[in-house]
Amino acid sequence: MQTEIVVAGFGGQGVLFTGQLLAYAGMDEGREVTWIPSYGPEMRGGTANCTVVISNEEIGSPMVEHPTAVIVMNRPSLDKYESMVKPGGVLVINESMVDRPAERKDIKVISVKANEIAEKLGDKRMTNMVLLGALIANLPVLPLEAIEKALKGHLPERHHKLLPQNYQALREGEKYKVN
Amino acid sequence: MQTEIVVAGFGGQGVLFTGQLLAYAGMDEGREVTWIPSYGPEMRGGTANCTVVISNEEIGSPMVEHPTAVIVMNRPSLDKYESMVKPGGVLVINESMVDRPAERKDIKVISVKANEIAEKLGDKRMTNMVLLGALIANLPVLPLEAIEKALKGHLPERHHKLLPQNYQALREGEKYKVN
Amino acid sequence: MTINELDSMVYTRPDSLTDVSTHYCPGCTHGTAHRLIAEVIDEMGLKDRTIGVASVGCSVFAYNYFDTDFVQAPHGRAPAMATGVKRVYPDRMVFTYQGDGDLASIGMAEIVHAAARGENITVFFLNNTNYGMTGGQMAPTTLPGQVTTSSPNGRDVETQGYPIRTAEMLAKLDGASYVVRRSLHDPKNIRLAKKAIRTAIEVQMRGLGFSLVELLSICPTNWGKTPAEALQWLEEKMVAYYPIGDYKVHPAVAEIK
Amino acid sequence: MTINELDSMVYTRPDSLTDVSTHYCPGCTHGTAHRLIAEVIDEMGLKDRTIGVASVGCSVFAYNYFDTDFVQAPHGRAPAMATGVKRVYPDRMVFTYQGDGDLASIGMAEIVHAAARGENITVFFLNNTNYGMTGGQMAPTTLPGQVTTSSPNGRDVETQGYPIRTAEMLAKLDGASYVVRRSLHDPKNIRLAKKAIRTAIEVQMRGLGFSLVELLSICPTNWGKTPAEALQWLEEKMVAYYPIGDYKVHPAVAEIK
Amino acid sequence: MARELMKGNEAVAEAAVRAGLAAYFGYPITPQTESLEYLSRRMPELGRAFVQAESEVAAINMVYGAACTGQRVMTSSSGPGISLMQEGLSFIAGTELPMVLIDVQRGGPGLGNIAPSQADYNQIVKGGGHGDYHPIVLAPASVQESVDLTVLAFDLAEKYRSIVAVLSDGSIGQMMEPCELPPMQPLKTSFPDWAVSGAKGRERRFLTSINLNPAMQEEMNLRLMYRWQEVEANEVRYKEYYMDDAKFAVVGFGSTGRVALSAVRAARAEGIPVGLIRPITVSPFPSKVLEELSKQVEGMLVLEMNAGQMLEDVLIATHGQVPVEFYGRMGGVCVLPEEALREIKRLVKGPLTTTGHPRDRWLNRIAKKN
Amino acid sequence: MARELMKGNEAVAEAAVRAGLAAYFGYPITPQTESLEYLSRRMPELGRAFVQAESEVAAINMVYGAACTGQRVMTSSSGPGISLMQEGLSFIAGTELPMVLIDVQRGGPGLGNIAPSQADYNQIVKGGGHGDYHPIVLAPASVQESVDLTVLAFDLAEKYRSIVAVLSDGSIGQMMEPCELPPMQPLKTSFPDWAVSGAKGRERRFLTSINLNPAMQEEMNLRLMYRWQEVEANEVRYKEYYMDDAKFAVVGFGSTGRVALSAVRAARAEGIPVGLIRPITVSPFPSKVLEELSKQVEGMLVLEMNAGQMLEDVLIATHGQVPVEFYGRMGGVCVLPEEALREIKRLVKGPLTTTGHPRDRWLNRIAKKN
Amino acid sequence: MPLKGRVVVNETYCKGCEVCVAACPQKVLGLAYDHITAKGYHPATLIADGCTGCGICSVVCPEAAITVYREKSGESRESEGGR
Amino acid sequence: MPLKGRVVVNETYCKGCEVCVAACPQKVLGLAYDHITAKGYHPATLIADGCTGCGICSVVCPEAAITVYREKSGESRESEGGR
Ligand SMILES: Cc1ncc(C[n+]2csc(CCOP(=O)(O)OP(=O)(O)O)c2C)c(N)n1
Ligand SMILES: Cc1ncc(C[n+]2csc(CCOP(=O)(O)OP(=O)(O)O)c2C)c(N)n1
Ligand code: SF4
Ligand code: SF4
Ligand code: SF4
Ligand code: SF4
Repeated sequence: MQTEIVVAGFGGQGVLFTGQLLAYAGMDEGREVTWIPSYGPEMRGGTANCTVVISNEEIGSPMVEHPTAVIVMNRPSLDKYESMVKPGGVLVINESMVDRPAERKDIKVISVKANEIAEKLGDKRMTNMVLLGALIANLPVLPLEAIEKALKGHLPERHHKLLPQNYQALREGEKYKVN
Repeated sequence: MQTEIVVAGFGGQGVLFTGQLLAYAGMDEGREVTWIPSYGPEMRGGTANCTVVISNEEIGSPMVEHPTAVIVMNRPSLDKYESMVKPGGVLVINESMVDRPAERKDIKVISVKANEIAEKLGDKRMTNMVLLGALIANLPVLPLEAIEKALKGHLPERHHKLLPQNYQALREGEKYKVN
Repeated sequence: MTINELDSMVYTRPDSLTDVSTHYCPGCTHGTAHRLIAEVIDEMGLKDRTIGVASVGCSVFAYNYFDTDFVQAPHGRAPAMATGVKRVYPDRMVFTYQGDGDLASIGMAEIVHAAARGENITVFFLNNTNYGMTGGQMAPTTLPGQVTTSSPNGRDVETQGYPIRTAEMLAKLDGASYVVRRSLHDPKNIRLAKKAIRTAIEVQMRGLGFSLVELLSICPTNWGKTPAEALQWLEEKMVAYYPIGDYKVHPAVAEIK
Repeated sequence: MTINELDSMVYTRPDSLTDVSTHYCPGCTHGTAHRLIAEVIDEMGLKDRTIGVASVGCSVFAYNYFDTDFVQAPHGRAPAMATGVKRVYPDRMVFTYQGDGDLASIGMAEIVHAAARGENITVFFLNNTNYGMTGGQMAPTTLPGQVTTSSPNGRDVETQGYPIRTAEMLAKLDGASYVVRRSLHDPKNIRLAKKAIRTAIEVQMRGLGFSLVELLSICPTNWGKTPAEALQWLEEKMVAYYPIGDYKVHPAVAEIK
Repeated sequence: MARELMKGNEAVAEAAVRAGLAAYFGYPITPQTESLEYLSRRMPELGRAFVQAESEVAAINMVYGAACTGQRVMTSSSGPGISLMQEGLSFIAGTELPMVLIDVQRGGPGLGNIAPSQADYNQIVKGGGHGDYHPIVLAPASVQESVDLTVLAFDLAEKYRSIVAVLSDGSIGQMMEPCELPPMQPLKTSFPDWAVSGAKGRERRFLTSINLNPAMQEEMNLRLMYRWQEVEANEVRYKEYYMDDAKFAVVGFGSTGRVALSAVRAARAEGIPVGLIRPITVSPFPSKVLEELSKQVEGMLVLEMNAGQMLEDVLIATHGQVPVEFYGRMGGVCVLPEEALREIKRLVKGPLTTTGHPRDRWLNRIAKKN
Repeated sequence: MARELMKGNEAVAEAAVRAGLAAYFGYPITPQTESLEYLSRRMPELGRAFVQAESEVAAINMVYGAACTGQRVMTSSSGPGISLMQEGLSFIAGTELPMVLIDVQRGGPGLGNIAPSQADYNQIVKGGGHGDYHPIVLAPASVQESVDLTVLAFDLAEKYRSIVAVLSDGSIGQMMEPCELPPMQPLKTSFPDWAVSGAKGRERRFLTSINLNPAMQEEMNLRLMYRWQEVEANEVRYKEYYMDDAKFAVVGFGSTGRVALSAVRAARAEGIPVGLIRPITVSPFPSKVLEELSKQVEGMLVLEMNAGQMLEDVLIATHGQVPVEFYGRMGGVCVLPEEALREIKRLVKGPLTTTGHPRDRWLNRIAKKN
Repeated sequence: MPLKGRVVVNETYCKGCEVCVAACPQKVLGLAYDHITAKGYHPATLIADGCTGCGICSVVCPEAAITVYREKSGESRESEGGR
Repeated sequence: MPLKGRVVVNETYCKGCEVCVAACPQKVLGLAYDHITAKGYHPATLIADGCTGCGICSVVCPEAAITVYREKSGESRESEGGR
């Protein structure tokens, strides 16, 4: 059983860290994982994305044409990745930064005004956690607790005071479970 | 018909020019020719040698294991080249700089105290011409006149005053015809 | 507010910049330097006689932003490439645009020799004390004690060497006609920088030989500062180590202005 | 004349030279420089703690002549190679021996950076105004108007650039502790050269950083002169362009002697 | 030992440290820079030598100098930087010195881009520098393998007085994967009898790559060649997957070999009898293995992120005994498992031939598609 | 026109001048320096650009700059210098610019020596620089051919926007032979529509080798490959000697091909039915020709002054259809006609095989002799 | 009477770096927090009256994003921002 | 009383460059035109009396070919050629 997840957005939106969190959580749960990034020429701004593979056996390719799930954090990412999601897969959209609905009908689409939610929780930087919560709620790959554990284990010590807020952001996202 | 001639000695003895003269003379006589040098690390002093091939048809290799004729201008050159001369070939030795006789019996050996002769003619730098004269006298490859013509044609203008002396050096060498 | 037909335009984007948004980080003074050079090219009417040479660094895509002919050099080799261009077209304006890693590290031989040859080109040398494009490593210009991704405990001069004052060093070469340092940290210095850029290009167009303008610049992203903080750091720390000034002004150049 | 048992030996070939005849041309001062360095190594007792770095040029075979450990660097890269050796063995005496083509042309980046890093090595820089080994082409040090095989009409500074005064330029670097120029054209200057060589090595052994001795040298073969004429040309022409002197003496070095 | 999630470039750096790396010299270049950054902290902390050189030219020559002492030394770079090292590498080969080179390939030629590629295979394997010499080249396909092969690289370098290159690419260098690090080895304290150190208590030594006497230089060339024959005899490494009953074989190295594994699995799931050969040493190339396999299988498919470079080694090894097809992506585009699977199916469907060049067939095929 | 006795290096320089060379940039290195020296006088006298660069790195980048103008430009060097040019060459290839490179090979690796060699075949032909690109490589065997191929090199460079290398060696560069020089062509006055010159009266242009978008970079890589297929289709050149009725074939390029001719003649004189194929373009390699011949002859002998580099191209071209044997000299030692003849006789005597690597057989054979 | 000016920020170029905001002697520039550009930045904008058209913002703007206008009445005076 | 010295030229090294000949303040050095060394040079030699053992020849000799002796009597004085 192998699950591939792409996280895509602007640089600075926490795209790469979101993916790493999934990878850490997967590894800590005893699964095989890979995380691989890709970015544009910009040091700041520009686009960034990463692919995470979580599997029960030795992982072949760390990249795939058709990922099981995608989180898009801005409009260019939606345009690029919508068509790639594997039929039956999951697409999580940050509605705050995307001004059109998804077109695919053969996948599960979850739209979340994540910026607004994060800002309401007091920190725009938690947008990615909201979206990750929404993904986990709709993709049977890892329990939310694994993500929380990974967050605690791999967030630099000096940021630990932000943990409760992050947990809350994940829970807010989790509410977007779609059937 | 192909003739290969090696000229070998110290740098500064006019080794390379002697070879070039043969090449010019050959070319001017309408033959195919090649001239190829080889030298050690020293900019001045050290050893130097060159191989000239004169032929009636397109020349293959510009170097050979067993040249038809060799002029050796010092002892190290004799040690290196004596054994290489093609059986029946010609070996011209500058006796002034070589303190042993040749050992080969299957080749024509001509020993000339060329330094002394040149100094007697007034210029040590003509040693090579003496030896060349001796070679031409014993190797039916080109007439001496061809060498003289080449000398006139290719010696830089400013040295033309030395031409008569050079001709004389060639003639002195020519006297060492061996049967 | 609407624009009134009767209003006069005090400033607008120079013609010699293309209509393209840059990839530079917010606040990065690479943009400022581009703008100044473009303004001078406009003012001197050189847009269609200019061939720029981009280098490797954040400014590698300079050719996307200048609306002139351009070529793009391997890391550090812009002065050599500019030499090749200039020798074929001695009457064109040929300039290189290089970062401090590019010019003062890997490209040291090429810049010294372009200067020594008195190569009639103009060099714009952006000194931001680090390697921006590759993520903020130590450059030859990194200040003693400065933390970068490859001097994580601060540049230790004992093992990692001393910063190079490039303009001062190049000024020692007979072939160099105009070598100055300016800074991009405030309006006054930006104006002075533009003047120097203009002089440097004049030097070339009059055939007076090698000209170079070192421009103190910021890299807010890799310095981990906001643009405002970065500009202040430049003013406080960099200018002290890299004094603004004229290091070589050939007598013939002094006449220009 | 026979040698009397009672006579004292005033001078004999230094221990740190091997018993090998050099490939240098008659009169070439490469030999002189070798001898002086070997004498200093003898005097300082460093023969078994020294690692030399030969460069590419006529002195490429220096390892045949010095009776110490040696390595041989690619053209111009001796300072980098010496850095590699020195970083592994900080307490050994590591020196490079480089010609002017090697050091000031192709190796410019490496020498500037070794100096800027304050790399604790000693560099002997033989300036003979041309490329000896390859047959006398123009070097960065060739004098204006000087005829070489690649400046057949005399070096034209307009197209071929100006000579580089290397010592003066390197002296501008903070990492350089001792940078001087000496000459090998007469007994007095040879003695002064030896003193400088000694000081340079002392600088290294005391851990004071980068030291370099530029030695004005002759190339009779490619200059088309007898050794005597060449020495005279050096004295008359080269010294005027390349003044003998101390260009950088770090205060800590001044104490040495 | 615990598995850690590490970025390939950092894992390689730490592996080198644990293998006893005494001196590192490098210059930043994406996608390799994390190794240099990591070592800029780690080496000084252990009292070992680290220099950020002024260029790759300087870096390789610092390595050259340090290698002359017989210590374990390394540099790392990518495309343009590796090109700049070619002179130094040739000198190191000519001086018969051990060293480790990490090459994290990116898209080229020229400045190209920073995405993964395998287009520098020929440069590393066939000799980008002048003169006849053969580096040993190890091609990892994962972070763990990068770690393991880096350690092996130091051992082989010493054993054969050879350059050992770890031929990685941007995907492996930038990827994070769980991996297990090797135990910490102490620094070397005894050195071979060719190493320089100052001539204390022994004859002095020198190391050089010049030999003006052609006959003597030829002896040296022959020594290198005979040593290379030994390497070919002893050091070939590769991995086989599903080859026992395979009627078709995919050949791919490094990250492409890994992608191929996904595709082979998918093909097996569809009942296609295909296996995979993944050379670990691309130099020495597992020629004998492929020659043997060419008798077993009906066709081979070579997959690379280039225009068919290892392909030619496959062709030489199989010398017309089996049809070979090729598929490649270039310019930083990775082969994806789905397209690799399509290519396997195409191979199985045929037609197959042993004449003409597989590269031409590939180019003509994709030209039609465009 | 009159034949002149000229040194190879000077003849090449004058040929380039007559082909319309507008700018030369170089750095002295034996055995190539005479070209640079010659042009240091000749170019300024004609008002053309000549710069003795500070290094080969600078020289190739000056060439890069000048090539961007669409003018005819050239550099020349040997082993170590060519290695230093690899980054620049890869950039030039990546920017699709025409240029001519003269490589006068010498013994290596490392500083090696200044005697003739062919050990840089792989470096030039297979790509010493990073990334997928193929220079056109012409291999002259005489001074006259050096002249002719230098002129051709400029034409091909422009036709295919390609690097064209003239792969010579120390013997051809240092040799004097009579040769006929081509007529003087004027300098170009019109330039292709990609060349920079200042944007007067037209859209501005830029030339670069960077392309961060892998898909776009791949397009560029494919363009290079398709262009290369054209080159392979149109530009293969070689010379055949005595092949009509040959039962055996010798394959050798450049000066070794010429030595082989002496040997083949001697063999024919003894009644041995042997012929010679001398590739003029070693890249594109005359693969089709060799493939065809592999049906005609009973065995092939590859002769090189290296450890078997072109050999591998012969193996790929003949893919096991004919037994191939190899003989090489290295380190600046030239193959002499007498030993080439001995090798021909050995070939004829057999035994012959198509398995194993001819290089191994050669090494094992000469090992026994030593 | 103070000069009256206007600035227009081109949102294709502006990256909200606030360098102009800090440099403006009249403190009339700020970021438009209510919207983001296509590149994801809050662009600079006039947030108060009092722009004199001095042009200093355009002198410091790294993106050449600002066009500065001044009412005709002030035309005769040399612009402070002129270079 | 002038010092008395002697020099011995090692013919393995000497290349007859005459630098010592020119430098000798006593003009007692010259080349031995009657023979050549293995490398083909006329080596330097003492051609007259009067060598003071000052050692200047050895200071200038590029080949370190010269060994200089001085009669014991002069030992106490610092050698001029010492360095
Ligand atoms: C030969 C080579 N080495 C290394 C690199 C990687 N590289 C790209 S940009 C850069 C540093 C640029 O720094 P700088 O010149 O200071 O410019 P900045 O990015 O700071 O503007 C490096 C090392 C390269 N492209 N080529
Ligand atoms: C990369 C490279 N380029 C060129 C050469 C050829 N080369 C050998 S020695 C030399 C010049 C040496 O001149 P210099 O350093 O002045 O020393 P000198 O011979 O005058 O003592 C050159 C260019 C080389 N060996 N390697
Ligand atoms: S990384 Fe630094 S130099 Fe590069 S664009 Fe960003 S701020 Fe400017
Ligand atoms: S060529 Fe010149 S530098 Fe070289 S050994 Fe001869 S005289 Fe000395
Ligand atoms: S300075 Fe320019 S880019 Fe920065 S906020 Fe102001 S208008 Fe925008
Ligand atoms: S100086 Fe030395 S080498 Fe020259 S002649 Fe005198 S002894 Fe001989």
